[in-house]
Amino acid sequence: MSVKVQAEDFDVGREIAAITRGNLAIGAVASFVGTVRGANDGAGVTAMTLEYYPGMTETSLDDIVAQARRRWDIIDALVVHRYGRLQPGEQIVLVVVAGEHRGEAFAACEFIMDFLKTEAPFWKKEETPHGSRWVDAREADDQAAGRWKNP
Amino acid sequence: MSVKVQAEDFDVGREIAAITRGNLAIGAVASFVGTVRGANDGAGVTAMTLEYYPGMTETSLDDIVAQARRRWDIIDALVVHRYGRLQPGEQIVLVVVAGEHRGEAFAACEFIMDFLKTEAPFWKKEETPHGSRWVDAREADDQAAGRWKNP
Amino acid sequence: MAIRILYFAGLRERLGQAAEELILPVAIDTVGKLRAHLAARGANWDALDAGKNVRAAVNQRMAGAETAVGEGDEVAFFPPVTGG
Amino acid sequence: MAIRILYFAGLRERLGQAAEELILPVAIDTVGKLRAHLAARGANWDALDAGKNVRAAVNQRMAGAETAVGEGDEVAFFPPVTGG
Repeated sequence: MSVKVQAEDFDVGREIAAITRGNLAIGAVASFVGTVRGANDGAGVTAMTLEYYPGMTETSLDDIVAQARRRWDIIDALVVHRYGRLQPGEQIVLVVVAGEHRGEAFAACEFIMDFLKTEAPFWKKEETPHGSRWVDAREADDQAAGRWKNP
Repeated sequence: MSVKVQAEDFDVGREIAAITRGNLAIGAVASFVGTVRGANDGAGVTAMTLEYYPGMTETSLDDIVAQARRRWDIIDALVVHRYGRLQPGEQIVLVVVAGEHRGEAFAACEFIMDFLKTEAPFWKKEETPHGSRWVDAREADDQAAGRWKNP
Repeated sequence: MAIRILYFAGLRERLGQAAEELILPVAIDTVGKLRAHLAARGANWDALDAGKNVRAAVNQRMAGAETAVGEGDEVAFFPPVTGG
Repeated sequence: MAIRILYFAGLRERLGQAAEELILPVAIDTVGKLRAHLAARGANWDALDAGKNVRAAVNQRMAGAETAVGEGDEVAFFPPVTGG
């Protein structure tokens, strides 16, 4: 289990290989990569800056991964989230979950993303042709996280 | 949309980059990698050989991806499945689905895997210390695919 | 009526062949009748008996017992799939 | 009672500061009371009014209005999160 908050980009293939290497119990690896879109809420986005809360952000991600581990029978999980200024098309976040079979890996990966979106202290500021703006929290994200409360 | 059946290994990071490059509408990429486990049904697995039906297998994968596309609002999808002899720890299959938001990408990725497991003509033969054996179809896979029939 | 038949995986091994060209009697015009026709060869061909868990495809599309088989078709028989 | 307060994202920009050290009156012993205490500074500080959609953490754990605040604590205020 590992959580990284970093400015640098990540290599999905390398991260997956690092998790699966030497663990022959793993048969299924579900991943998610979030990227910067070139438009949002009807305006072009020329760049985005991600702010976070050093210390609390890592603790929060650790806690989300631990919840996923308690809930599903998974073998390993990784979260990498970038901060700083990113261009459209760049990678923002990576979640990788490895398990014996795919059902648990998919569910835990989506669970981690849904809670990361609503609980982990990150904030996005977009640069558009009309100026900069902080991104508003999405109602759809709260709903996505809420789903997991109904077993 | 692309489907490849090949003997060679694949690089997840490179495949994801190839899909997302130049398409700034994409904000979410869900992926799945299946790997050869070192044990199955209580026996050690020293190697595995994947057989397929050239022509029909590719058509079947194309059709599964097209179904996912009709069902969810996704931007692109890729399936890579290997054939031939593989060692434990090696990658077998890759499914990548890119969309604007993560809900659709996750659902379509899991749907493609569930139908690939039950409909695409591939057969696994395992080598164990006690000899070779063809892998039996799993009831759990039929159930996973059946789920998608209830809307 | 000439068709081509393909066998895959455990079925291919059990029957000892991957493919054959076959001239069919006119009466053998569905997948179900073809299976019975082949199973009647005896010995290992009982693997194609109607009760056995064998899947069929005609011209690379999944097929049922009632699916028509005709001149020039490619028919395939194989066990339930196990890829992924 | 000395505490440290951190402000993030849009709230940090609006208040024009990222952090401050503050000596609190003894009566200000919860997150809710601290918000009211800060909002009473007027001008942009109304962003911390009880009705505003601001999240709080005490010692890097999410906190509600009733969460206790005491000597040496690190309290943070920020907008709903938008990462991922």
